[in-house]
Amino acid sequence: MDSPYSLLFWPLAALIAVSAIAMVVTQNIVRAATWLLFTLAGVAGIFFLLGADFVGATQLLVYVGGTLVLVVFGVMLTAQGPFISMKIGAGEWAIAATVGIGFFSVLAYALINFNLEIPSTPTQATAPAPSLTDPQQAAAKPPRSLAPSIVLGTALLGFESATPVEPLTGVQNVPASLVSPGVPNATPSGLPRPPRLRTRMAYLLPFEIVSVHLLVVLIGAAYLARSKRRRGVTP
Amino acid sequence: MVDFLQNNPGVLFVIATLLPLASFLLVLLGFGLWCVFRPYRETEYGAVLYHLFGGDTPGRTPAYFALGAIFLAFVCSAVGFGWYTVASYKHESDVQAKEAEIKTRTDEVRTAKGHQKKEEAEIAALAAEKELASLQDHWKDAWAYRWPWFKVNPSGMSDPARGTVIELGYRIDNLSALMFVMVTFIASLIHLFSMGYMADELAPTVEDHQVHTEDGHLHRRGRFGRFFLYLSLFCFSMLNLILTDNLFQIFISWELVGICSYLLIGFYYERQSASNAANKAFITNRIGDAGFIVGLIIIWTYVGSFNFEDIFRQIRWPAEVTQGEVQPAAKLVRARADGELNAAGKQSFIVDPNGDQVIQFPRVPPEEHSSPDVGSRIEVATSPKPTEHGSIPYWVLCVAGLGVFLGCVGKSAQFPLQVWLPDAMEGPTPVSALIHAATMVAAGVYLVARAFPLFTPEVLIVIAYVGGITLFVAATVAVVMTDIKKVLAYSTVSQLGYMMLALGVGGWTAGPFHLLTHAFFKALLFLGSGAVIYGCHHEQDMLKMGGLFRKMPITAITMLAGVLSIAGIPTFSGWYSKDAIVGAALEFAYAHREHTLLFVLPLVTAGITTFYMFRMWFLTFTGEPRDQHVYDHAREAPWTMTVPLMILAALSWFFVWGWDPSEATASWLEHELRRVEPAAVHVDFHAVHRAAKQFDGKFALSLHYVAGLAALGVVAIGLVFATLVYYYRALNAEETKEQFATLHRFLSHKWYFDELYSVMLVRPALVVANWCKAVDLLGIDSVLHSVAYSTRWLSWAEGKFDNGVIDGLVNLLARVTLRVGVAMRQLQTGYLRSYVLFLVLAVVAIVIALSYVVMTAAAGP
Amino acid sequence: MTDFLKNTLGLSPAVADALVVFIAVNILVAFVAGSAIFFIWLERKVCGRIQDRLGPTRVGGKFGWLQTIADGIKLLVKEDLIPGDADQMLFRLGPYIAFCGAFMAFIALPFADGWVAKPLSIGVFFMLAVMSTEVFGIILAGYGSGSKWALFGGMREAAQMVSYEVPMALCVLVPVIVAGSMDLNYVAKQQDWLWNWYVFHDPFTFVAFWTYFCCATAQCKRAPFDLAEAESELVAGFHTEYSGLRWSFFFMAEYGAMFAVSGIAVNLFLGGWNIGFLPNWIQAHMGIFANLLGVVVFVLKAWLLVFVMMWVRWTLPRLRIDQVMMTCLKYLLPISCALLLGVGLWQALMPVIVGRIFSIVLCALSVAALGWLVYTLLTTFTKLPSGGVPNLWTPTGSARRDLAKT
Amino acid sequence: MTDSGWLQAYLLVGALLFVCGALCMATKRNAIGILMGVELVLNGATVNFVAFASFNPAFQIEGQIFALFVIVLAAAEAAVALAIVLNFYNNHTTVDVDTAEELKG
Repeated sequence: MDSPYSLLFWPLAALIAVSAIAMVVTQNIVRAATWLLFTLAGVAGIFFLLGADFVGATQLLVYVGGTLVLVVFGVMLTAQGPFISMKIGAGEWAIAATVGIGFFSVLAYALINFNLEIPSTPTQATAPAPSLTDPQQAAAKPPRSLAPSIVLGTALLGFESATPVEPLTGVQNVPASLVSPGVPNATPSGLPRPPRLRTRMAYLLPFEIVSVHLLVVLIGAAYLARSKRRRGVTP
Repeated sequence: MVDFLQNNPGVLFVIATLLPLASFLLVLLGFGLWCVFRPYRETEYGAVLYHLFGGDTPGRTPAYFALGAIFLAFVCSAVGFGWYTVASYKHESDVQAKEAEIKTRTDEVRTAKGHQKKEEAEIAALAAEKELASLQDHWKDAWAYRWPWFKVNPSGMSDPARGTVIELGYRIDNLSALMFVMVTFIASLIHLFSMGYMADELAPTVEDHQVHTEDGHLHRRGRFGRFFLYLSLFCFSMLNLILTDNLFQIFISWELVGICSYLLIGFYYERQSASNAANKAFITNRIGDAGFIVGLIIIWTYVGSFNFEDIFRQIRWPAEVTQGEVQPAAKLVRARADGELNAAGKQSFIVDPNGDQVIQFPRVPPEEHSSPDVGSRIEVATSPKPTEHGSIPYWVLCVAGLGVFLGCVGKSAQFPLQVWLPDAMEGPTPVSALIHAATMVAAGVYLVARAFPLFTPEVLIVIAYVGGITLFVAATVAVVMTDIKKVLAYSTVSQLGYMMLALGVGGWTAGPFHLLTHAFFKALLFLGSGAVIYGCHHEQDMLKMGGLFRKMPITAITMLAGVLSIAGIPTFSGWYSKDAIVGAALEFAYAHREHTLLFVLPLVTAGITTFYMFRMWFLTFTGEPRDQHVYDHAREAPWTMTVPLMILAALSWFFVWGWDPSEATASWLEHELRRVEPAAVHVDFHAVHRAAKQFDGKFALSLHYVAGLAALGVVAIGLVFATLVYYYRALNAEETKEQFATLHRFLSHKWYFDELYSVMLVRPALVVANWCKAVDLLGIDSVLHSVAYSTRWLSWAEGKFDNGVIDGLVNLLARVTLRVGVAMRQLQTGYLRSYVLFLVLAVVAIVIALSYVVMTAAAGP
Repeated sequence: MTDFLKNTLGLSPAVADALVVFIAVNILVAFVAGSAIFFIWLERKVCGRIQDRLGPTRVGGKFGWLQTIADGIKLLVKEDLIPGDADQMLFRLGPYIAFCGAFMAFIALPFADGWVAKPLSIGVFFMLAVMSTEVFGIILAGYGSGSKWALFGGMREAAQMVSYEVPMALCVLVPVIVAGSMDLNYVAKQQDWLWNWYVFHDPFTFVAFWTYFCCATAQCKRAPFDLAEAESELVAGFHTEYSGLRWSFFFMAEYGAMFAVSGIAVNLFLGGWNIGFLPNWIQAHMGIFANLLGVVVFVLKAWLLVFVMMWVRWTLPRLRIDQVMMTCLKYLLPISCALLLGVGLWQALMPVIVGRIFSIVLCALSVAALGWLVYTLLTTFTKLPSGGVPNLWTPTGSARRDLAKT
Repeated sequence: MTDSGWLQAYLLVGALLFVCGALCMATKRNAIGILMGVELVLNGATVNFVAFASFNPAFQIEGQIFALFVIVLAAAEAAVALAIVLNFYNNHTTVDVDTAEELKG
């Protein structure tokens, strides 16, 4: 995957590394939050780079737009002064640094020495055209030639076919620009192909579970953070 | 319902039996509720319920219950008796007709010419036999019923029919029907009488003059209801005893009767004497019941059934095995075993009048004992178990009979065990009347009569002698008694002796006959004495009475009737029965000269009886009042007492008359009883009757008549003597007493029976008990105490060990743990950071270790 | 265009891609900046008109069309001062982050068919996500200024934007569901004829459009939701302490965001670059000119929406902060949820023909309403204010004299 | 550069993020700082997921979906953690976690 964009990896990695370390080092919590922002943005960039547009966008929206703001709100709500800094001793710094370096070196050693056997990924041009009518192959992975986000969305909705057409799903026929020319987008009669549901509703159930979990968490957080009235004292 | 009753009218008697039980349960329930509500009598509703169930003053309701129940029972049994009599006569005629027909048919079969006719005759004979069988079956269904009560372990007997089931059942015949009528009738009269007699128990608090507490006399609640409660139970048990057809049920009722007598004799249990008397009665009966149980066990073991019919059928030779049911009858077939078991597992016996075994029927095939003549062989199927030979050792049978008879001795106060009955006078007088007349003592005689075929000749001789001794001893003691009730008590004992004697000498009808008649006049006498005592404010000593005729004429006259009856004055019921007894005794004595005593004793005693009965009557009702105070306060009894007296007087006079009354043997009651006389009687006393017949043939007048004349003469002597002494005062009683002081002391100490027993039995028992106590205290207790001390010492030492060593170890462990904890707590800085650091370090360590392991594994061979 | 570079100029694909990206980004920057300048001028004029004033008239001759340039020059030369106890780094970072957020949104915004810097299959989602980062810049600005006005303003702003993101995103999802794709290019392509515009597609999209517009207005912290710079309460909100170029960056971010949200609205609801009554085959024959025409149409539509925003701003009074939040959380959020549900059901259950008829009818009604509105506006304009000064719009001598004096 | 080489590079970035997060947790006394550390750690994991997803078609969907779930759960976790921090602040009037040493040995 030596595409021109892959060169962008290095500046992004540098950004991530620098800002992450800076975040660890800095004493000002708000600055730390800023560095965290840069880190997260860089990670989002990495996601885009890896072709996971949806994940990247989600990263931006949820982390940068939501979580981080939440964190900063926390900072503001719990700040005693404009500039909070809780210093720790140099000794602890030393210990932490050594441990951290040791940890990273162990991980890096393991990564580099570990033999990663990856099946050579087919490029878009030479992508085999999987016939969506063949159940076996359909049950197998959808073609990478499709935009990953569509694959992802259809998977989340529990479809085997990346080209559902019914308004039932809300997903109308995918633009030809997103489908590799090899993939037939419609039946010979030109009519849209009916969608085929996976027997195992792919990731629909986890998706629902996560959403319910989110709701529960929000309620719990609201309950935890609510202002408690003292016991015995009736306001 | 009506059909049911018509098909088996025997149920009438069952109802009659169960009615007193029902009243008992009802009254008991009432008492229970009363006791339940008593604690709450202060509260509002509690008070209502409490007073609803009697409140503080005992009401008459229990008496009404009991009286109603027993009277209904009387009605039922009277109806049943009538029914039974009519039906039984009809049945007898039918059976005789059938048998005649069968006879003729069989003759035809024998005489018929030609094959055709012969066959027809045979068929007709068979049909007749079938009809006869069905007749017998129907009769049985009507008047008997057996219900398997509960099954017991077959105890591995090869014959599963034996000894597996204990039954309840009833079987009505003339004897039981008559007993029913008698018991229920007298019981209802006694109930009525008691309602008057026990009236002072109706008070909320009764003062008992005979019990002395630190503050004067005892004051207690009235026990009117309780008295009738006991009476009902008493009646139920007696009726059940009469009703049933098996020994086991009899035994149950036996014990029930015992406990009721205990409760009633000890009715005034605050009185020391009363409670002692109750205990004495109970314990004495226990001795008898021990024998009874022995008998039961033997019968159960060998016969495997308690049903009378089964027992008799097995030990007596069947009269006719060819038709219908096997009649329990005939003789005990004695035999001796001949050789070992043969191949077929059969034991062959040789019939021998002196053999040591008694053949059991019908376990022997019928065709094999058509004629048990001396010397003939009998093959009996056997099994290795000795108790399952088709035979019973003769001595075992004797023991069984003796055991059962011992039970009877205890119940009806015969010679060795007669001591309890006089003390039983401690109970209220109606109770004495009931015990003596109708229920308890009658039970023994009834059982002997009922189980008669069970007794071997030896046992019968024993019975006869026991009866003879009893009647003489009791009569002699009665002569010197001054307590009116004591006199009556001993007269009862002596009369029971008469009955036993009669049964023993083969006057089977005479015994129950005297039982019935005696029941009436003894009840009369007791109730009369009760009336006297009641009128004299519980004064029982005859020496303080006298001249009461003017105060209570009805009582006097009615009691006179009773006295005449028991003395055996002709045309009074006592005369008939006693005459029968004496006659039977004389026949027996004539047949066996060595047993002449068995005729002399009752003859003499008849005179003594007359003497002491008239003595009692004269002392009580004639002459000058010896105690002015008693005389002044004496008064006639209320109607509830006098009415029963008059009824009983009438009954004890002409109740048993047959035609003509002057004929001693013409009593209808005797006739009725004779109809149910067991065939065994005729077999066992065959010789006696034959001798009597020879005598009658030889002389103009029969043995029976001779005996009657002799008895009358003796009675006349006794009467004259009594009249001279106690009416005309021809010679002074006191002086006579002085002259025969030794004899008098001997008699008034009741032949020193109590003392004898206390020396022979009570003292040794006490001594043994003391020994046991000593052994217990010195031996066993010391061992126990030493064990206890050693245990204490051990536990003390163990405690030391525990505190010292074990706890020490535990504490050491705890201390070590504490030290380690104190050392380790330094790791718990409480800083989140350090925890995270430790986490990371752990991860690093694990990764390194794993990679090392992986590498070594990869590098390794 | 990549192909053009690769084939005709024979560049290596990597270089070609890089070049394409570079060109696109430059164009976008230029466009954003230019539109910001234009908006500032427009805003002044509109505000003036609405306030019965003339607005800028002089600079650059007619209509004062150089006014903004002049302001820019002024801002550039202005001294750029940083408060003493401000957090330098954060203070500096704030405007850039905000501007980046606003600007990066344009990467996925198609101006015409295929004319998009980076065609993304999740364009609209990407735009929303990127624009959500703008909040952080504002927070940093408010916090880093070390002034309580700024802090309050920043907090309010952050709270407002974060909470208005939610209904906005939900409203965006409504046409996305209808279209079945988050690719703006594809969505705009679907709505060729006027009655195919998604605003007319069904009642839910119709309502969703207005809801989205409200949320967008609030998202761009425009009046009546501009609590951040409520002069009366906190001087100028998060940018109280800012001046000069940094301040202008904030404004560029704001106007850029305005255009971005308007562009989203146009692409999602108002048929994108489609004129609406020009058949597709004509555009097909026009070739690149079709795209140029599309760009023009698209920009005009977006400007129209921006104009409406200004109009609203200068017409309506400002809300209270609690009212703002309440409007979002108590009304807009449930409404948008209901819309989402409703449009899903409509798509699932409604027969196609019914939907078609409905959209045509609604389209006709809306056009009529619009026409009537324009007509009334024009006719109203011809009337002079009653009791007004005569010849006010034609300056007489005295008026000229007065003006000359100033 | 080979695919696996690129993959290792991405994984290294993830590892770096992970380590930095751990260090952040280990060195910050501010509760919120620690929370940020957690976020960083989660991001490291996410990076790994996505990297594997894009380099190994076998994981294309799974990796991304797991990444999504991680992000979402991280958001949830942040909410709860902040709520806890607020409680902590209410009780201790500071967010210095060193004041929470009730468990100190």
